[in-house]
Amino acid sequence: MQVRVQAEPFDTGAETGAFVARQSGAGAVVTFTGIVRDLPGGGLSRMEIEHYPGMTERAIGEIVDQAAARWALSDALVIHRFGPLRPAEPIMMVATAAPHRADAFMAADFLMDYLKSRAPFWKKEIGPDGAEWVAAKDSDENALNRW
Amino acid sequence: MQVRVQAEPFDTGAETGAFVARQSGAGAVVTFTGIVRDLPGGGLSRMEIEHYPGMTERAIGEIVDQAAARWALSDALVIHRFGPLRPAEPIMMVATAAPHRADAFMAADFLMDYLKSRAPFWKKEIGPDGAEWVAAKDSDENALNRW
Amino acid sequence: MDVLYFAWVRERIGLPRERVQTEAETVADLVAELCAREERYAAAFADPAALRVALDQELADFDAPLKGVREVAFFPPMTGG
Amino acid sequence: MDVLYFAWVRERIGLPRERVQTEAETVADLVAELCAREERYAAAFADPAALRVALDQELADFDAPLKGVREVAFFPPMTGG
Repeated sequence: MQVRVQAEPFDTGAETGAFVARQSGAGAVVTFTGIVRDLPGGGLSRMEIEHYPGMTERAIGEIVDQAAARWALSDALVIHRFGPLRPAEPIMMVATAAPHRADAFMAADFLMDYLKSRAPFWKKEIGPDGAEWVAAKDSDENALNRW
Repeated sequence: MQVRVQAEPFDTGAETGAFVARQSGAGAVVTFTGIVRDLPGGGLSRMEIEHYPGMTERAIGEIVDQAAARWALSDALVIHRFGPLRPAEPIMMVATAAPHRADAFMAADFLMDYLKSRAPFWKKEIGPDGAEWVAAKDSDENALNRW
Repeated sequence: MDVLYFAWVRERIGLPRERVQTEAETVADLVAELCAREERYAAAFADPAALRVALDQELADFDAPLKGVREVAFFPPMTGG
Repeated sequence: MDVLYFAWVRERIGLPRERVQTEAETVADLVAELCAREERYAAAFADPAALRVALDQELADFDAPLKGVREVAFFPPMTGG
């Protein structure tokens, strides 16, 4: 299990390739990559992600532990960036490996729902009308009730 | 949308990187990679995948069309190998891109369930006790009822 | 019409495809005709519940009509992915 | 104790962290104390339902006791992922 919180960009392809290559015994790998989207009307100049150093790593670690306790995972990876990001850049990724596909899928889906609403990150969008904090969605909070 | 049925190995990392890079407007990319697992007691020397040329591409295309009709996908990729494969080699991969994560996750999960039981591939395992066709699992057929 | 066999159906019958002259009206009729021909067909088709059939590359049922069909394929349940 | 602020809570209060001397027994008591200090705190804490709190880096409720806590953090609902 590996958790990385970093300002530096990461290469989704290289991370996925390395993750698949280091598995032994896994029959299934699922990855999720979150990407900076432009504003609905366009013109996003950048996204700024703030986080809570110390708590971030701890919160993600606890979420990964929960996933590992609930599903037969052979490995998991979480990478999450902070600081300034440009449109179309990857924000974060999750990878899960398991003997069977259902575990890999459910664990990745669970990790995303919890990272979204329980890991201390806050997104701010800087566009043509200035800077605005992204509001949490009820649908994201409600998604936690699935688990 | 892209479907490739091929004997040649593919590089999951490179495919994932290229898929993420070619998205515009997607906020979420999900990938699934299926990997050749060893036999429970070990000793798998290779897996042979037989398929039905012509029907394979058509069946996968129809499954991808169904996924695109049900979820807000901006892109999808399916790669499936046939012929001889070694343990730990990727057998196939699926990638989905969507504005939001729920669509990307559900479409990838759906694609996997249908590819597993409705695309004309058959796996044979060659191990210490000879060659054996992999039996379809009831759980795989039942998984289709989820959709 | 062309009749194709895959996986262990192919192995039991001993060939991947053949051209069959038939007046069979349905898939089930064709299966009965083939089984009557030789023991290896009877062995391959012994348990129809373990088999799937495609007509012109689309999955079909055993009671589907063969009229107009050019290619029939028999195989075990798929195990892709 | 150390009190930390993130995102728009930090912006409204105008600083990322400060050391606070307090006898407050619960998070809610601490919030009331801060609000009484200056308008910018009252503005930041105007809608407690829009806020989250962590005690020593674990999410907590506003009625949680502060005894033994070294670090309190206030922030809006998270928007990671």
